[in-house]
Amino acid sequence: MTLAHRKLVTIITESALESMLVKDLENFGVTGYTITNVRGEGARGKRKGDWDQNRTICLITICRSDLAHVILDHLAAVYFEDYAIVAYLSDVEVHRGNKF
Amino acid sequence: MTLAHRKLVTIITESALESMLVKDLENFGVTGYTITNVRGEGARGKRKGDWDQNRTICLITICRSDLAHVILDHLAAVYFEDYAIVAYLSDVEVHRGNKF
Amino acid sequence: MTLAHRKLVTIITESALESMLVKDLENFGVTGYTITNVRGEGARGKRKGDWDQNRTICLITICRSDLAHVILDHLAAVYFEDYAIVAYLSDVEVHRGNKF
Amino acid sequence: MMLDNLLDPVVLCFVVGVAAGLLKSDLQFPEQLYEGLSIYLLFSIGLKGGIELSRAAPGEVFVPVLATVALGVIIPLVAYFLLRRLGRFDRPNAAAIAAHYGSVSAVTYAVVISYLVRIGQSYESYVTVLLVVLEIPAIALGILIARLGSATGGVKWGALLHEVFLGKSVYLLVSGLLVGYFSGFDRSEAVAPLFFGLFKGALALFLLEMGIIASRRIEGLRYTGFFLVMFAVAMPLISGALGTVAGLLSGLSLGGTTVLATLAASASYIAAPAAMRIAVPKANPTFYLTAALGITFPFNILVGIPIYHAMARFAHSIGG
Amino acid sequence: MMLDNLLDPVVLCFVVGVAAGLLKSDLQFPEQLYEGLSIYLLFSIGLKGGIELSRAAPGEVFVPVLATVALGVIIPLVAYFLLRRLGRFDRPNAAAIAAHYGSVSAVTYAVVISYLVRIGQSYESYVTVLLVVLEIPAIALGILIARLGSATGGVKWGALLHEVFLGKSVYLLVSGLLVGYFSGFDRSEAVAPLFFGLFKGALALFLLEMGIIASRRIEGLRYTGFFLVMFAVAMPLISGALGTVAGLLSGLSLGGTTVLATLAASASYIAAPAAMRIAVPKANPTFYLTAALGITFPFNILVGIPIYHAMARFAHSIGG
Amino acid sequence: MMLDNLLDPVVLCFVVGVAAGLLKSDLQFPEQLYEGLSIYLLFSIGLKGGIELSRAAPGEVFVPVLATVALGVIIPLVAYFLLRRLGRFDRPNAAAIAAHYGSVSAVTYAVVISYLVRIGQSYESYVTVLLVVLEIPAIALGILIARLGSATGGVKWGALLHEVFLGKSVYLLVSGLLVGYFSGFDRSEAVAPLFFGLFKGALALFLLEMGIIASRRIEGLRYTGFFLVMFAVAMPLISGALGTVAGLLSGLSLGGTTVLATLAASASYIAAPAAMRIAVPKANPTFYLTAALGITFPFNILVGIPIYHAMARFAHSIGG
Ligand SMILES: Nc1ncnc2c1ncn2[C@@H]1O[C@H](COP(=O)(O)O)[C@@H](O)[C@H]1O
Ligand SMILES: Nc1ncnc2c1ncn2[C@@H]1O[C@H](COP(=O)(O)O)[C@@H](O)[C@H]1O
Ligand SMILES: Nc1ncnc2c1ncn2[C@@H]1O[C@H](COP(=O)(O)O)[C@@H](O)[C@H]1O
Ligand code: NA
Ligand code: NA
Ligand code: NA
Repeated sequence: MTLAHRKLVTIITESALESMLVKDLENFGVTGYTITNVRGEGARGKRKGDWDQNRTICLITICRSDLAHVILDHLAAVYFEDYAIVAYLSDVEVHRGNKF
Repeated sequence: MTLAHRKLVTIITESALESMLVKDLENFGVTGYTITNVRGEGARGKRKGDWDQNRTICLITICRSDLAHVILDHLAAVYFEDYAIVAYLSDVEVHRGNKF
Repeated sequence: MTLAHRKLVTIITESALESMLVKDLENFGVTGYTITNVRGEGARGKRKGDWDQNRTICLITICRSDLAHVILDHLAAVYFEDYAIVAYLSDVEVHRGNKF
Repeated sequence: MMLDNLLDPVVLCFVVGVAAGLLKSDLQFPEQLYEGLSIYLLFSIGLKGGIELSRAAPGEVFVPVLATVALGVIIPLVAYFLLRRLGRFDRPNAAAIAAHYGSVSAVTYAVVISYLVRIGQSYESYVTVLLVVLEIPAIALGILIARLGSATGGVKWGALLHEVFLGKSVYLLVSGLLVGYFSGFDRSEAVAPLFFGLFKGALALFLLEMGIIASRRIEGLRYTGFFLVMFAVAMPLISGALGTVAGLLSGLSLGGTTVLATLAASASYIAAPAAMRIAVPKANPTFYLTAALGITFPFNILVGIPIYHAMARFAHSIGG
Repeated sequence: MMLDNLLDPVVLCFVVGVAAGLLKSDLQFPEQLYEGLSIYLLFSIGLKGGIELSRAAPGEVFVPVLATVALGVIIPLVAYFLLRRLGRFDRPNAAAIAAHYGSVSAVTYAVVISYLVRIGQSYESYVTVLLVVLEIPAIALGILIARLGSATGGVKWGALLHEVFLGKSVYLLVSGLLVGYFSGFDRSEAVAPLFFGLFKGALALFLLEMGIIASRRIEGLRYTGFFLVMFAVAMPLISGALGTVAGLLSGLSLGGTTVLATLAASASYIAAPAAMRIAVPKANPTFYLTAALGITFPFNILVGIPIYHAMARFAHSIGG
Repeated sequence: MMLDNLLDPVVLCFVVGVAAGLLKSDLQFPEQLYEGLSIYLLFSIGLKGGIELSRAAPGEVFVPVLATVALGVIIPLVAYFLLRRLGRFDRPNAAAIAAHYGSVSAVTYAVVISYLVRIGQSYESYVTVLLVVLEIPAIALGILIARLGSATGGVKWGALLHEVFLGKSVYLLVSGLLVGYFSGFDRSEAVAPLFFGLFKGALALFLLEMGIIASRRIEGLRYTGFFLVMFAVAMPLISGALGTVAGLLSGLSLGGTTVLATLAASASYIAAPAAMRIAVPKANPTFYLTAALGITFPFNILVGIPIYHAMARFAHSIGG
């Protein structure tokens, strides 16, 4: 079967932002998202995830390329300055194009 | 060193399917797989992972492009209708081509 | 906004290697990394993560393409022979190119 | 008596858990704490049963076990009939829901035991065996009904039996029974503080989390329709009555009859959903989970148990 | 008395935890064990308070609650003033740090209670209520101050109140209080072995992990500057003194005054940081976490509590 | 006596765990429960040892410690020799396996203590110190042997010593010892219900999971060859005999000798594998894990301990 091309948006950030990000994504109209608990280190120091204020999540969502760029710009405008956050896009191929 | 091109198959689905999917993949002859516990939301509602029936896994496997397509078609035929499931392909470069 | 192209290095390996890998990456000058606890199976058998010697991590780092290749070569030289390990590269687009 | 039940800390914990869910508190037990507590509870239930069994007369348990197996067949058939005829559910959904109501909830069992202990009502020492016995037949029957006449190949019974008998909940109950039975009362004394001393507290904590989980199921009501809500309240009353009769007929005491009625009235939300998801994929989990966990479970914890106790007392007063 | 406090197993556990962190041991509690223990501790604290409350005279608690609310307003204002004037912090950082010092640490509360129990000093049965009451006002005030004159739109008070009142820590304390209050002493007996018998041991284990976590915060000192270190030691002494006065004026006993002084002196590291991260994003977490968790928390556990007890004794000797 | 040991709930739990693994039940403890239990057990063992030590005469412990260090050197040398000469293993594998057998298993220690308590056999209060002392020398020795003449640069001893002494298991044991020693018996009373009251129950639960984990190691047998199976049964008998002699010579009582023999016979599966994986990467984990965890550990739990007790009794009857 032919596959459709979509963008995968990946956001790695403080777990404190989880519910706000999910609300944002829903407002942008994504069809779903997946979250993983992770840990890491970056410009804002070590985040071992050993207690509440230290937790990091990795949130991914598959969507059309234009929406992916809108989401990334939104993140940059609202969260990049004040929070530990990394976001990037990559290319994926999916089966049911209408699902994303 | 020159790298080989392979496909990464990613499957996000109910943890109830884990052992069946692993068996399927082994039958298709993949050389390995990796599983992460995740949570998320999609067409079939929220899956917070807070109890048994609500768990979601993310399963990835690296393989040749043709096998990746075969796997995706198999998933579409067998699981897409009845289960909460998302699957997609992406491109990766690996060192030891013969390993995958 | 225009996005910058970077490589995503993914390393799936025994958790015993975690602190050594992190030190290696820091020596190579990466700007950050993210770690997820995973489980899986490969040439070196099942790794269910059910106890200490069985844990597997997935470590990712975003960096410039040349550095990504250097890292992969280093992993191949030092760890591929003796450890359960898989590593691969993929392409990503990021917002703040100078961050990675 | 109803109010008295509601003031038990175990029940109150369930209430504050439900409230947490409804108020959208961000309180949630980490998933491995939930799992850890459920392993502890299941094993403790089994262990206690096994120790008591090691002091029981072996023959005694035979008739009640037969009666329990009968319940495990009759209840899902009644449920299936109601769901198909009155509820107009399709075969897979009706069969899957019926399997849940024919099987049991070990937590509901733990709550009825703690209820009887609190009011000082004795019961047969081997009732844990009935819990284990009632867990499985309905699940097998549900799968059988769902697959009858279905095109999707045969049932992989081997895999399914494995799944059910070696599934977490049955395995832990049975392991506990065996360990308790073989080690006996004296040898088990040193493990009693963990498995028995803490039991009720752990049950309270677990019910707090179960309250949160159950309350989240309530949003499923939007999709399930009114009939299923009715069913999820009426069915436990019907099965509770059937259980009462079975208890009376098989010679159980008042306490034992209350336990069997509660077991009959309870709906599975661990073993049954796990088996149905694999064996009856066409059944929609929203239906069986909303009914069993979102409605019947809270109903039983909050008001059902005193009702089944009253049923048993009534039956024993006329039949005993 | 100081040494005596240091030899308590709970405090020694904290010390070996700090040592583990400083020595870079790979010992770390799995995150869900940390979470599980904190759920257990918070709920147990509430439950104990609720049961005791169910036996207290209702009117008694009124004046101390008022005094506690006053502390919850005065302490953050004092802290804010010091941080702005002497520390030259900008508004968001000063407000966020002040909120932490105005709010409370439930673990510090648990340690002072275990201290009083060990030395045989009685205290009012309703002090848990003061813990709950003191948790929130400072957080609201801190947000208010941070947002005053800030361009960033209005505060979403609805979301924030929800966040704070239904946040994990307050919800568990309040749930415990309610369950304890309504079920009362007799009904709670069967859950006592878990919630009360194990409490001090669980607190010891938790403090081992808190020692590890707190010691990791110490590397934040590099960025915080000397003033904040001074502040993190001086501020609890100031709030402890204010708490002592408030306790004395509102008629608390020597034990109760010690508790209120310790509550006042403690700095929040669960509810406050969670609220600040969302409501005051411009405040740097390194500042408030290093101060509250890296310095003030260890200070209170290791030497603060005996000091506040001495303050209370002194106050009662001259004022009582 | 053998059967009596098998009917202890702790041992029965191990048996049902092994059965769960062999029957491929999906029962598995969540990994953080496993970790939480092991933190609890290690710390409790240390704490109990520390409290008892605080009441022991300080000089007493000196000779047994020396004997234990000697065992920690002799056992891995014997093991290495057997593995190289008879087993034809290469240097890294022989050295790594030898390190495991020279070091100890804290869980096996806990089981022998619970065995002695059950049969009413007293033992020296400071045996926990011997557990700690025996954990490390063999690991260092194994690394040394593996690296001798190896081209791969020098050993980073700093990092390795850090790894071993500050590794989770040694750190928890030593912390417990220190906390127990300094707080002493009276101050520790309030934490006793958690750390001592629940100990045996927690050990039983942990052994259930260890049974599952150990049984999964058995599939490694396919790759290890018959010699290693023989070795994994014979070696603990040899070290047990050496431990018995060392106990007798250093003047330990019958109980203490049984403990030392069991410690000698036990093989490490926490500290040793962690160190070997990093320091001796050429050694194949399948070999040392299958032997230590898949064979020797079950052997010791199921039948070894009564054998070592018999050895000690025999030695004391002729030598004492
Ligand atoms: N170069 C990187 N590659 C992968 N993950 C990163 C990288 N930089 C940062 N991260 C992740 O993003 C989180 C926030 O990054 P930062 O805002 O730089 O502190 C870190 O805690 C890491 O988990
Ligand atoms: N657009 C999406 N992007 C990322 N993950 C998704 C998306 N849609 C669904 N998922 C994940 O796949 C699971 C099943 O999706 P669904 O079958 O749509 O309910 C969800 O629970 C999510 O974890
Ligand atoms: N083909 C593959 N696709 C995805 N993950 C793999 C694959 N092969 C191995 N892995 C992962 O990498 C780990 C080490 O692989 P190995 O060195 O082949 O044993 C495994 O435990 C898996 O988690
Ligand atoms: Na039922
Ligand atoms: Na305060
Ligand atoms: Na040994």
